[in-house]
Amino acid sequence: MAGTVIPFGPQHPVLPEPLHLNLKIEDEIVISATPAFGYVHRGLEKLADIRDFRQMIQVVERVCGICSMIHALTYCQGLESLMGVEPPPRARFLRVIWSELHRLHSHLLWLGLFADAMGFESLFMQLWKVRERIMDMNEATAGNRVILSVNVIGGVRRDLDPGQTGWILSELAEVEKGIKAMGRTILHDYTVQKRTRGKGVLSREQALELGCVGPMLRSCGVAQDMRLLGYAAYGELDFAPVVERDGDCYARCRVRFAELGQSIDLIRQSIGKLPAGDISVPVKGRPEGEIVARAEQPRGECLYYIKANGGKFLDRLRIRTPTFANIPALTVMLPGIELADVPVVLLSIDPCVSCTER
Amino acid sequence: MMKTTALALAVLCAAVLLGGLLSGIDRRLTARLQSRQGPPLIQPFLDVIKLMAKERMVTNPWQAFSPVASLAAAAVALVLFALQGDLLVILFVHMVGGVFLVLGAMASPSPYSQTASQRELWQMLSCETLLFLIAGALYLTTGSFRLSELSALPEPLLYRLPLLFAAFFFALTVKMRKSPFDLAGCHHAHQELVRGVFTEYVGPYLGLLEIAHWLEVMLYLAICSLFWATDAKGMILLPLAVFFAVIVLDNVAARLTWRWMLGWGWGASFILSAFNLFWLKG
Amino acid sequence: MGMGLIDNLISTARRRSPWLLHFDCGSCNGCDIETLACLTPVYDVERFGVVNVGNPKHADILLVTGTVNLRNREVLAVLFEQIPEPKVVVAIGACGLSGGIFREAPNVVGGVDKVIPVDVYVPGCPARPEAIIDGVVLALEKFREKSKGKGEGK
Amino acid sequence: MTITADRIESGELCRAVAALKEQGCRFVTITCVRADSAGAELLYHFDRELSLSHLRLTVSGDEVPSICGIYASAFLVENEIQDQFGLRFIGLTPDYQRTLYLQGEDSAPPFRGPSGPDRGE
Amino acid sequence: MSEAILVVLIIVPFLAALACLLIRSSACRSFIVIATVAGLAVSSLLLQGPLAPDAGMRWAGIIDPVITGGDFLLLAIMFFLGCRYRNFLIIMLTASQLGLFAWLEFFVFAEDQGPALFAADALSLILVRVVCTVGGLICLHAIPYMQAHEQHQNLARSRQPQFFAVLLLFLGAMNGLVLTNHLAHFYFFFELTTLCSFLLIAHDRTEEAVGNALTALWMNGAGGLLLLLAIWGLYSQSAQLDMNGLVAATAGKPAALLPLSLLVLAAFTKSAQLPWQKWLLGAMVAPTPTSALLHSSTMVKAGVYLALRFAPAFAHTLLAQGLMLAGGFTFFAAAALAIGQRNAKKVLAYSTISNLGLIFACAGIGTPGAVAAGILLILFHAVSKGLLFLCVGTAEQQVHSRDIEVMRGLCAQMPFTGMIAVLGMLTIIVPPFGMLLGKWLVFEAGADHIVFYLMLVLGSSFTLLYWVRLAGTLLASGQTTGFKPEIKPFLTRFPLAALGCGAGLLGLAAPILYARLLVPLTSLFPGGRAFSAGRGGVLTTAVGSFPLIVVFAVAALIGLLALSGVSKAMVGRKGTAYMSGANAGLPDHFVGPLNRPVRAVVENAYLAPLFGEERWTLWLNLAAAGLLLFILGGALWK
Repeated sequence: MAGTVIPFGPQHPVLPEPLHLNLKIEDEIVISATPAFGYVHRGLEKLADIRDFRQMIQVVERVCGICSMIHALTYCQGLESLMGVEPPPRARFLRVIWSELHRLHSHLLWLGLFADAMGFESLFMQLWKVRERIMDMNEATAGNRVILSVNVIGGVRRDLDPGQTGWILSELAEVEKGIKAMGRTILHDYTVQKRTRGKGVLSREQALELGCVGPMLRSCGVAQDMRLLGYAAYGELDFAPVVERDGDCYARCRVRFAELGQSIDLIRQSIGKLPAGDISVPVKGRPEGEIVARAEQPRGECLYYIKANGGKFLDRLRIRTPTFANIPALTVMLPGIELADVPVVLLSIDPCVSCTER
Repeated sequence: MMKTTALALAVLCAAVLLGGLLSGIDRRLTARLQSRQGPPLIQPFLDVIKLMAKERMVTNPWQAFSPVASLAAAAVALVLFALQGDLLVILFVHMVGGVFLVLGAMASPSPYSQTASQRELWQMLSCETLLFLIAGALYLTTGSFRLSELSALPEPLLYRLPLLFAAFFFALTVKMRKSPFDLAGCHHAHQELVRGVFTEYVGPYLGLLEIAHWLEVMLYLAICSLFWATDAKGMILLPLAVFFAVIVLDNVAARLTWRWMLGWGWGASFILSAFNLFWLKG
Repeated sequence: MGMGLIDNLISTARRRSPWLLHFDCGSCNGCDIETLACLTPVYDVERFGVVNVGNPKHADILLVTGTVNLRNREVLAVLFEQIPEPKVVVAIGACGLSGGIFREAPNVVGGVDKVIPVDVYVPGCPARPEAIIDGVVLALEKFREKSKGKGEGK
Repeated sequence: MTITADRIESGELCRAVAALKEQGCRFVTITCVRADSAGAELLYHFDRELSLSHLRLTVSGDEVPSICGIYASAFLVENEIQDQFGLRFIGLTPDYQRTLYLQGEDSAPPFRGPSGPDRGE
Repeated sequence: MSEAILVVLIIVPFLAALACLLIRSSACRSFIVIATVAGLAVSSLLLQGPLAPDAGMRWAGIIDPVITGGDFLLLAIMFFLGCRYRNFLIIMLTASQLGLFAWLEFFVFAEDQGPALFAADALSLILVRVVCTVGGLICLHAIPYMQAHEQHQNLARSRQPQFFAVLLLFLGAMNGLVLTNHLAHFYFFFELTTLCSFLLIAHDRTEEAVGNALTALWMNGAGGLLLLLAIWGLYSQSAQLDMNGLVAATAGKPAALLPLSLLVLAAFTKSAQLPWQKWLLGAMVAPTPTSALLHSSTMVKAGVYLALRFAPAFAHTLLAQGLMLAGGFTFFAAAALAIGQRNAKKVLAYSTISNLGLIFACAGIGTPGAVAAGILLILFHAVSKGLLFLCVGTAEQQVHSRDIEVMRGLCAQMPFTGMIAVLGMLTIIVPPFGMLLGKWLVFEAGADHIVFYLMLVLGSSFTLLYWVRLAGTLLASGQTTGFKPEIKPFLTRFPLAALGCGAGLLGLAAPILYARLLVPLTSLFPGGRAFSAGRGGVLTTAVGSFPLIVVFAVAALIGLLALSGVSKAMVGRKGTAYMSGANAGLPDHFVGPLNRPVRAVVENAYLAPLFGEERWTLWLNLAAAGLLLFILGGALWK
C-alpha cells in the first residue's frame, strides 16, 4: 500500500522558515519523513574569502537573526584566543547580559511558535507580548531590536550606564511576572500536555548518539551546557544546567521554560557583579593558526572553526550551528507520530534553518 | 406563497447580516482575549466583498460548483427553520452543505485539501449524529419533529436535556471550527493542513463558503435556541452565551487531534446524549 | 452611478482587508520575526484587517524577506503565480531589496525583483515592524492604482 | 596555534571513529579545509565531558569513507561537504548527491579551487 | 389482459433463456436479450393491480405439477452440485429439504387447495417493475460488458449463452416470486433464484468463484430449509397456502409466530443480512452484471419482499421488535464495515446489506409510514445501486482494478461514467432524492424506539461518510498520464443514462406513489398513523412534513446556478494546486529531496483498526446472531 505523500514545506504556515519534508503517511501516521534543505542556503562561509576577518563579524551576526549576538561572540572569542587577546572584565559581563537577553527573546519566540504549532494562538500572542519587552531592551542597549552588533574583537562596543541597568532590572521583573502568569498554562494545561507529552521521545542514549545539543540534550537527562566552559563571565556566575528526563516535547518545553528564569537570574547576577573599567582592549595584528571556539546558543552548542594564515582574510571559517546538530534527531522522532504532531515535534528542536544552511 | 417567499428572503438577509456581525464580534473578542485590539466589527463583510472581487481560479471545475451548493444548502436549511418546518428535513438539507464542501475539497490535487477533507468527514460524522439525536429528543418531548410544537412546552428543553446540551456544545465547537477542534480548517492558517478544506478555494469561492459558514453557525445557534424555546429572552440569551463560551474555549485550549475528537469528544458526547434520551423516555 | 458605488465598495474592501502571505526566501530570520511580530499584541496589524493567511491562494499581498537563492527562486515564482489578481509584492529588508550583505555569496541570486515584480521596497537590516506596516500600507495604495481599469481581476 | 589532532589515514578512519564511540564520545561535526595541494583536509571533532578531541584526515583524491554507519547523524555534514568541496563519501545514506544546498551536479562546489579575494571570482 | 401480461412476465423469460442457450450466434442472442428486456419492461408497466382473484387459475392444473416437478428437479440439481463439489453442508441441506418437501407435498398439503395463484398489490407491482426495468437495463449493459469480459479470458468457446440464459431465467424467477400468491410456488421461485445465483457467481469458473458460489449455495440452501419449515408451520396453523390468506389468518395468532420467525430468518439469509453477509460479499467475484443484478433488483430483494409481505401478520409483536433491532443493527454494522473498505465493489456490497437492513427494520416497525418507507426504499435503492454497480463495472473494465485508490480521479478519465456514478452516490445521500426521502420516513417512523433510533443515526452518518468519500475520490483531479478518452458502446451508455435519470428524478414521483399505491396498505396495519401526500407535493406524516416539490425545485435551480458558475470558472486562469510552493510543473507533483519530482498522493483514511472487517466481522456476526435468537425467542415467548 502506497499511502499518502505530502510535501511539507518549503512554504508552510507553521514553518517560520523554508524547510521541506517529504512526508509519507498512512491514516495520518507518519511512516517516513525525508527532509530537503537548501532554501535558505547562501554560502556565507565563502564570504570569508572577500571580507576581512573584522568585517566577518557583521556577516556572522547574520548567520541567524535569532542568535546573532552569540554568533558574533563565538567568532570574536575564537579570534581573541587565536590572537592572544584578553577582553576586559566589564566586557565579559556585558557579553553575558546580552547573551542572556538573546536567550530570553529566543526562548520566548520559540515558546510562542510552539504554542502556535499546536493551535494555541492566544498563548502565542501573550508570549510575544512579553517578548516585546526584551526587544525594547535590546533596542535601548544595542541600537537594534534583532541583530545586536555589540561584539568586537577584544571586547564590546557599547556600555550600559547605571540608569540602563536599573531599567533592565525593573523590566526583567515585569517579564518574570508575565512568564510566571503563563507558566500555569504552558506546563499544566490539559490540551498542551495532550499535544506534547510522549511526542517525539528520545532516550538519553539516542540523543547522545544522534549528536543532539542544547535543550534537546538537556531534556533527555544530559547536563550538557557550553556555558559550563566558563567563557565570557559564566565562570564567575552561579548556575546549573536545567535538566529534564522524559525526552519528549513536553520535557523540551519545560527545559526552555525553566531557562527563561535562569537567564533572568544570570542577567541579575551579572548586573550585580558588573565590574567597572574598559569595555574593550585595542587589538593589533592579524590572526594566525587554527582554533575551535564554542559557545552555548539558545539552541545549544555552537562551534566555530577558524583557520587563519596571518593575512587579512581567513583561510577557512566553518560554523556548526546547534540546529545543524539537532536535525538528525528529526529523522528518528518523526516516524510514528501523527501528522498533526509533525509541527509540534519539528518545532521542538527549535529549528533555525538559516543557521543550519548558512 | 408570496408571504412565504418574502419571509424567506427577510430571514436570509437577516441571517447573513447577523452571521457576519457575529463573526466580527468573534474576531474582535478573540483579539481582546489575546491582548489585541482586533479588526472593526464589519471586517468579515469587507473580507467577503474583497474575496468576491478577486480573480476566479480553479484546479478542478467542481471547486466552482461546490461553494454554490454549499451556501444554498445552508440557506435553505435556515429558511426551513424559520418556517418552523420538520427538524429532520432541516438537518438533511443542512448536511448537503458539508457534502459539497468536502467534494470540492477532494476534487483538488492538493494533498492538504484532500487530507483535510478526510478530517472534515469525521467532523461531519460527529456533528450530524449529535444533531439527529437532538431531533430525536425533540420528538420524544413533543411527539413531533415539527419545530412549531416546541413553544407549547411548559418548561425549557434544557432542563430535560442537560447532557444532550453538553454534547451540542461539543458539536458547535466542531462546527465553528474553533480550538480544540479546528482540525479540518480554521480561520487563521497556522495549522498543519494550512487552511484545511478551504485551502484550494480561491477568491469568490472562498467568499461564498465564508457566507455559508455564517449561515451554518446561525443555524446551529438557532438549534441552540430550541433548548430554551419557551421564552423569547432565553431564545436569544442562551445561544449568545454558548457562542461566547465557544470563543473563550478557543482561546484557552490548544488544538487536539482528530483521533481525540472522534474517540473522546464524540464518543463521550454520543454516550451522554444516548443516556439523556433513555432518561427522557423514562 | 450604481457601478461606481460597487467599484468604490470593492476598492474600499480591498484596502481594508489585505491578507498577507509571508515567504522567507533565504532570510537570516531577522526580518521574518519582525514580520511575525507585526501580528502580535504590540503592533496588532489585524486592526487594519490584515490577516496572515499562509496560503498563496487566499493572499492579496506577498511579503518576501531575504535573498533569493537558486533553489527558492522557483518556489517564489510559484507562490507569486498562485496568488489571484489583484496582488501586490512587498520586498522586505536589505536582502530582499538587493541581496544585502549576502549578495556576493556563492548561492545568492540577489533581490526579489530579479524573480518577480516588486511593488514596494521596505529597507532595513532587519526592517523594523513599523517599517513593515508602513510598507503594507503603501502596498494598499497600489491596489487603488491596480484596481483602476482592471475591475474584477481580469 | 594549531589544534592537536591525531592524524589518521582514510583506511583506519572508521576504526578510529568507532573506538571513540566506544569511549562514549559525542560526535560533534566534521570540518573540511582545503589543503595547499589539490586535496582537502578533514577534521573530525568529538566531545566528551566538554573537552574536544579531533582526528585529522588528509584526502588526496575525491573519495572518503563515510562514518554514517557509526554515527548516523554524520549524514548531514557529509552531504554538506559533498556539496561544498565536491568530495564523495562512500557509503553515505541518505546521499543527496550534491543537492543538499545546490541544484545538483551542474552547480560547481563553491569551496573547490583557490580561495581569497584575488583568487576568487 | 393481465393474464397475458403474467404469461409474458413469467414464461417469456424462461423461453428466452432456452433460446439463448440454444442459439450460439452472438447477434441473435443480443437481439433476444434486447427484445425480451423491452417486452418485460413494457409488460411490467402495463400490469395493473390488483389482479382478478382467479388470475391464472385456468392453468392451475398445469402450473401446479410443473412447479412441483421443477422443485424436485431443482433440489436434485443442488444435491448433485453438493456431491460434485463434495460439499457436505449442501448435501445435508438439500437432502433434508428434499425429504421435507416430498413429505409435505405428498402427505401434508391437501390436494384440493385452490388459492388465488397470483396477486399483485402495491408491493408486488413495484417489485415487478423494478425487476423488469432495472434488471432489464442490467441485462442490456451486460451485452457489451460480457464481450469485453471474455476478451480477457481467451476462452476456446464463448460461455455467454449460459450466462445470458441464466440472467433471463433469473428475471423470470424473480417475476414469478413476487407475483405468485401460492406459498409453495413461492418456494420454487425462491430456490430457483438460489440456483441461478450459484450459476452466475460461479460463471468465471475460477477456484475463488466456485468457492464463493458454493458458499452462496449453502447459505441460501439453509434459507430454503428455513422457508420450507416456515411453510410447514404456517400450513399447520391455517391449512392454506394462499399467501394473502395466510397473512390475514395468522395475524395476531401467537402460535403462528414461530413459523413467521423462521420465515423472517429465511428472508435474512436471502437478503444477506448479518451474519449471513458472507455469500453476498463473495458474489463480488462474478462479472459485474451479476453483482448488479443480485444486489439491486433481484435476489436480495426477495428476502425483504418476503418480510414486508408477511409484516402485517407479526406487526407489533416481540418478533417485530426483534426484526426492527436486527435490521437496524445490520444497517449500522454494515455501514461501519463499509467505511473500512477500499474495494469499491465491497463498499457497494456492504451498502446493499446496510440498506436492506433498513428495509427489514421497516417491516419490523410495521406502521404504515414505515412500510411505505420500506417499499419506497426498495425502489430507490434498486435504481441507485444498479446504477452504481454498472458504473463501477464499467470503470473496472477501464482501470482493471476495484481498488478505490486506483479509481481516484475517474471523472477526469471517464467523464460520462464518472459523473453518473457521482450522481448515483449523491442520490443516495442527499435530499431531495428518493433514498433520503425513504430514510426520512424511517426516521419519522422509528423515533419511538431509542435503541433503533441510535442505530439509525449512526448508520446514516456512516453511510454519508463512505459515499461522500467515494464520490470525492472519483471527482479528484486524476493522474495526468495514461489518459484514454472514454468511448463506450451505446448499450453501455444507455442503461447508465436511463438509470441516472431514474435515480435523479424518481424521487419526484414519491408523492404519487405514496398516494396511489401505498396508502391502500394502511388498512393492513392496525394502529397505524395517518399519513398523506398533501398539496404542493408536501409529504406529511403525523410527526413531520417534507416539502418535496419545493426542495426539488430549489435544488434544480441551485444546480443550474452552480453549473453556470462552473462554466464561468472554466474560462478563467487555471490554477495549480497548493504544494507548499514546491510545485514541479505537473499538476500533482512536487519537488522533493534530491531536487526530484515526487507525486503527491493522498489516500483515504480507511481506519482499519476502527472499521476493518477482519477485526470486527466475527463480533458483529455474533451480535447479529444474538439478535436472530432474540427474534426466535420473541416468537416463542408469546
